[in-house]
Amino acid sequence: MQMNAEEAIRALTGAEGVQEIKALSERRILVACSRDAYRGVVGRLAGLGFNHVVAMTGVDMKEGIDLLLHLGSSLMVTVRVRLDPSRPKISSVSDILPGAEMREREVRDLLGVEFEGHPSPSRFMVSEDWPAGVYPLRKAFTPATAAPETRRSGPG
Amino acid sequence: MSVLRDIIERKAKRERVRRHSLTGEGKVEADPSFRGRVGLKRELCIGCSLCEKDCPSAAIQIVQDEKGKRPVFSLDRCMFCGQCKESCPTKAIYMSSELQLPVFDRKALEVR
Amino acid sequence: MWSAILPILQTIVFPGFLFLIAVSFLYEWLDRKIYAWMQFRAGPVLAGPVGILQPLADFVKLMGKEDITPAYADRRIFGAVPIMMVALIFTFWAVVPVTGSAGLVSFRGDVVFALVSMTFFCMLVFLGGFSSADRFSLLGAERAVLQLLGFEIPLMLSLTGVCIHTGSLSLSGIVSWQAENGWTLLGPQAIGFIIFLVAAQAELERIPFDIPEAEQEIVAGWLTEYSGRKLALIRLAKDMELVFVSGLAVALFLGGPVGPSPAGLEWLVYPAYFLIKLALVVAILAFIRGLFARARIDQMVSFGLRYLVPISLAQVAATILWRLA
Amino acid sequence: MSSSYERIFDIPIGPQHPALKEPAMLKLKVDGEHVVGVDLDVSYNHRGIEKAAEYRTYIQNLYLIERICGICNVAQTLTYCLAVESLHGKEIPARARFLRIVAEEISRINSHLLWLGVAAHEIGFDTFFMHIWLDREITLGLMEALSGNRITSSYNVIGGVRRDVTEDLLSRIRKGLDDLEPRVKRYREIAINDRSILKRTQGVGILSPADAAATSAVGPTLRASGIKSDVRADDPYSSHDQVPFNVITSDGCDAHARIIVRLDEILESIQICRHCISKLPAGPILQRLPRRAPQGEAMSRVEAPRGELFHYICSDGSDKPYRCKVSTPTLANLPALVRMLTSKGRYVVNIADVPVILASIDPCFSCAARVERTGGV
Amino acid sequence: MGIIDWAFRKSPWILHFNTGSCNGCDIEIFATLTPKYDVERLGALLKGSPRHADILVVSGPVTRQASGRILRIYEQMPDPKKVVAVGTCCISGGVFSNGGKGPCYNVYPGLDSLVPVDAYVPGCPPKPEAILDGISKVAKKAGVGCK
Ligand code: SF4
Ligand code: SF4
Ligand code: SF4
Ligand code: SF4
Ligand code: SF4
Ligand code: SF4
Ligand code: SF4
Ligand code: SF4
Repeated sequence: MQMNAEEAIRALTGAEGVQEIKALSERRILVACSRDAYRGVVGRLAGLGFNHVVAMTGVDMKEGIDLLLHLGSSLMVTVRVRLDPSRPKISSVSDILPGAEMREREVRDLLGVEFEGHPSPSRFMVSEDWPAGVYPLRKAFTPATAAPETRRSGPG
Repeated sequence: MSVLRDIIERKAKRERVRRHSLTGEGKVEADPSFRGRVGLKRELCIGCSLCEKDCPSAAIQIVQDEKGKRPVFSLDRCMFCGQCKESCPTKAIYMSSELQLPVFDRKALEVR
Repeated sequence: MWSAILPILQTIVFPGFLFLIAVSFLYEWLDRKIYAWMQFRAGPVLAGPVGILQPLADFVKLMGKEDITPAYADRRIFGAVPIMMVALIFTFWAVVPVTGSAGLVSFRGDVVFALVSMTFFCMLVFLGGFSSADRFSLLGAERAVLQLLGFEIPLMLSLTGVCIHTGSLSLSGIVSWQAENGWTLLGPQAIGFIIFLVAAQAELERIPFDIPEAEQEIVAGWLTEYSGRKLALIRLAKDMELVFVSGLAVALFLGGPVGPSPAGLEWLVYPAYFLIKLALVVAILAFIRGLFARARIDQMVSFGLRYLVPISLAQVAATILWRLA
Repeated sequence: MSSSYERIFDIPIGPQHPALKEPAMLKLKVDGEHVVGVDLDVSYNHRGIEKAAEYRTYIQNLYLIERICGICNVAQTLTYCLAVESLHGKEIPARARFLRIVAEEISRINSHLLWLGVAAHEIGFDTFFMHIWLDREITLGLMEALSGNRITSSYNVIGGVRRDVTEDLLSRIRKGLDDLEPRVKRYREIAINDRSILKRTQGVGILSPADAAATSAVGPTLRASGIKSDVRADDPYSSHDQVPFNVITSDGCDAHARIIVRLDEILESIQICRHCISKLPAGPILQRLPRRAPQGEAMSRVEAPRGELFHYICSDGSDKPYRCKVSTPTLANLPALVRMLTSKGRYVVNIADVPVILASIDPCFSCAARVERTGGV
Repeated sequence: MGIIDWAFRKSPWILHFNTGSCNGCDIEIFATLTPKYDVERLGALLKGSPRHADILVVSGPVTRQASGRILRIYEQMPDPKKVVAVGTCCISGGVFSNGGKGPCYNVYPGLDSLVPVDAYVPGCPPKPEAILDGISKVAKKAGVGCK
């Protein structure tokens, strides 16, 4: 577990599907990989002791949706995958890392990323009356398209 | 029962709790460092509207008065964060340690 | 003429209905004040001098509030329960000795009669919760009955000890026995007294046995749907029950109202004794309330059956041996 | 006690429920008095913060982020500031780093005491609750003197801290800590000895070390399962490497162990505060940073009172973040909570234990509810 | 009806509802129960059931999901009833309202857009003293006469 950044980078280089490895700072590593290799990379990291799920972030980068899985002990490794924005889809890793289950659900609700093989397929929305297919964290969701609600503009 | 021992020991030490009186309402003193209601020293304000720009909850509106532009605070939106005080280049804004007293009408909060 | 009015006055004013109500309010206030004292708080202060009228204010306010009956509730039972509770406690109050060694009514076996009241009360609680047709109320009602299982037997046994000890089945007999034999009952029956207090705490649904209305678990338990006038009556009934049960404790273990008194002044001194002893019991109950965490229902029942019952049985056995010896 | 009737019905706990100070909804499936299933709904608190952050400047976001949560607002702003500072690639002055630790530890003490009080209230022990909250006023007083508000401190700002301390204030803090320490020790004694507390907490809400690790639990919940993990030690973020402290763990794995771990952490925090105050470096407290952050991404982690707090900020070079992601300890502990509640037939969970178990992870849904809803089971 | 009005003023029972607050206000409302502030001095008790309460104390920005609940709880309370909005969020949405600064798409602009509010206690969070003041001011106005 107490790997330093260099060891971790060495352990990951050459893994299948890894596109880029860089150290952001002393204890932050960013690993970019392809969608198909994602599962394998996560599995490999889990084997190396990075089995604590710190967070999962989805970012709408306009040209694609970036999925970031932050795994960590004292060193934090971020796995980055770019997904097709029209139909973002990736295999779930909640069987490898049970801690990822709710994180995946969060990303699915807010960004509409589909996780194949996720144990609970039901969709969860903002509130019961939240419209389907609207994902608040997509860049296409703007204040103008916000949920219809009585709204006073400006102070007062 | 160790709680009982604790109570007896503390009562024996004559520990007292200072509470503010309920009848003399409004006479609550806050610590001088308390960030209470915002206030404006009108003569210092140059109307730059930086405070309005930085206010996180849109509690400031810039209006025109006889001396030029000045901010007006809506205390029903203000959350006493003090950012406007930090942003003001001329230190025209201060936070009084006054406790904001509750009101019955929201309108009473809207201008200042 | 006077002899015809006197019982009526006794029933309605002193030591009957009005006296009971006044005393109930007084002791609810005392209970709250002691509880607050333990928590470094002041308790009510604004209603009347040192807040002494707080329970009255609560009662009057609730009487003045809108009274809502939930749509799904069984209206008749739901509405009847509060009134029945007050009536029940008032009826049983008659056996508690206040002014002398006997209560308003006294007969052989009134100890058993008094004991039955607790079961009745619990049944009313169940009915009240059940008729509300609300999940929380229902759970509270069920818990109340389960709890009854836990404390009723020890309670009965603790009374049995006293009855055997004094050789009497009536409260007046027990009180007079204590008057004749000095304060010798509390010593040998101390365990009984403790068990009685613990069971009373359970009967009164107070921490650590406020399980049927555990606020953190089931909102207000069987009380959840009650509001306005009905809630006022229920609260009154519960206060009265506090006084009633404490009054029983006073009569059974603390010698009732009887005590040394200048001749001719018994009518004044005895009630005063009674109130003082009552305050003592209420204070003990308030302390119990302040010093423990709530038990869980299963813990409560098994505590009752596993510890209280054997202990009180031992107490009864010892008493019998003592009588035989 | 086995139930005499076979009836399974749902009990909602919340959204307005005395056991929850916050509007979350726990749908329990109950068989008699036993819990057989649980469903969580935290959407009542959803306010839309992450989206809102994209429309506010970095400065405004500070206050928005602070209001994700009133209890760990110091940790929240600290994490946010660390992320923004790391975008700028700037170190902040040493004095500010130490003052941040002081504020953080005071808020930790405050949070743990608050929690202990709530836990006592949860098991119906109001007297204990009142006593603890009475002593908690000490730390609230310190916080107010330090930052200007009892709860929402607005103390950390991008590039440093807002207010400097005077000698006078430092001695006030020292005195406050001295007053508090014996009280906390006494509470620890009571928590270990009081039978009615033991009865309600021991063996309740068991989370085995393996489960704790698997569900990625964080903070005291994890440490009470015997796993030594603390961001302050593993990933020191604010001069923590210059402050000696112990990572507290316990092998109890139950609600009681979580109480003890938190009480020990309070004592440890008092030591950290004392150390920082005595070793406080001189110098400026603020490094001014430009309004616009350079393009890039930053991640920061902080040990909040409830565990690991994580922020991710992506900047496109403007004065507003492109994406701001907050991952909070309560959310991280929810899978562990579900595991404790359902227990999968290994031991019995009583309804009366639910508030205790829930309280034992110290949940506050206002931060978890940035997500819409979390479903369990 | 002097005594009834008196009783109403002396016995304000409180129900606390959190509509999505950051906890700051909740904690301070809770703190009013504790020894240093001791709201019971007013005769107030914190109640769990809406049926028992006279004053609804609301904290936090009103979220969509909580809005239905707050209406229901308000309806469940028996008349006469009062509402106190505690904290900037509850009064106007505060930092979570848009006010031209971007969306918190899930928040109502203030509690008074849903239920009538009798007193506003501004602050973020207000000090417990201020909350106490708010409650006692509302309690003073209470009575059968004024709804
Ligand atoms: S100097 Fe800066 S703050 Fe002042 S007006 Fe110009 S840009 Fe705005
Ligand atoms: S204190 Fe904060 S919220 Fe209030 S006006 Fe100033 S900047 Fe705006
Ligand atoms: S920032 Fe200061 S000078 Fe500028 S408008 Fe506001 S108050 Fe006036
Ligand atoms: S939960 Fe996240 S996406 Fe939703 S509003 Fe909050 S911050 Fe935004
Ligand atoms: S865990 Fe989150 S919500 Fe809870 S106190 Fe910390 S920051 Fe606040
Ligand atoms: S866990 Fe979240 S909601 Fe709870 S206090 Fe912390 S930040 Fe606030
Ligand atoms: S109107 Fe907009 S800004 Fe206001 S609360 Fe609703 S979503 Fe938020
Ligand atoms: S007013 Fe402030 S403290 Fe209160 S809920 Fe809103 S953000 Fe939190």
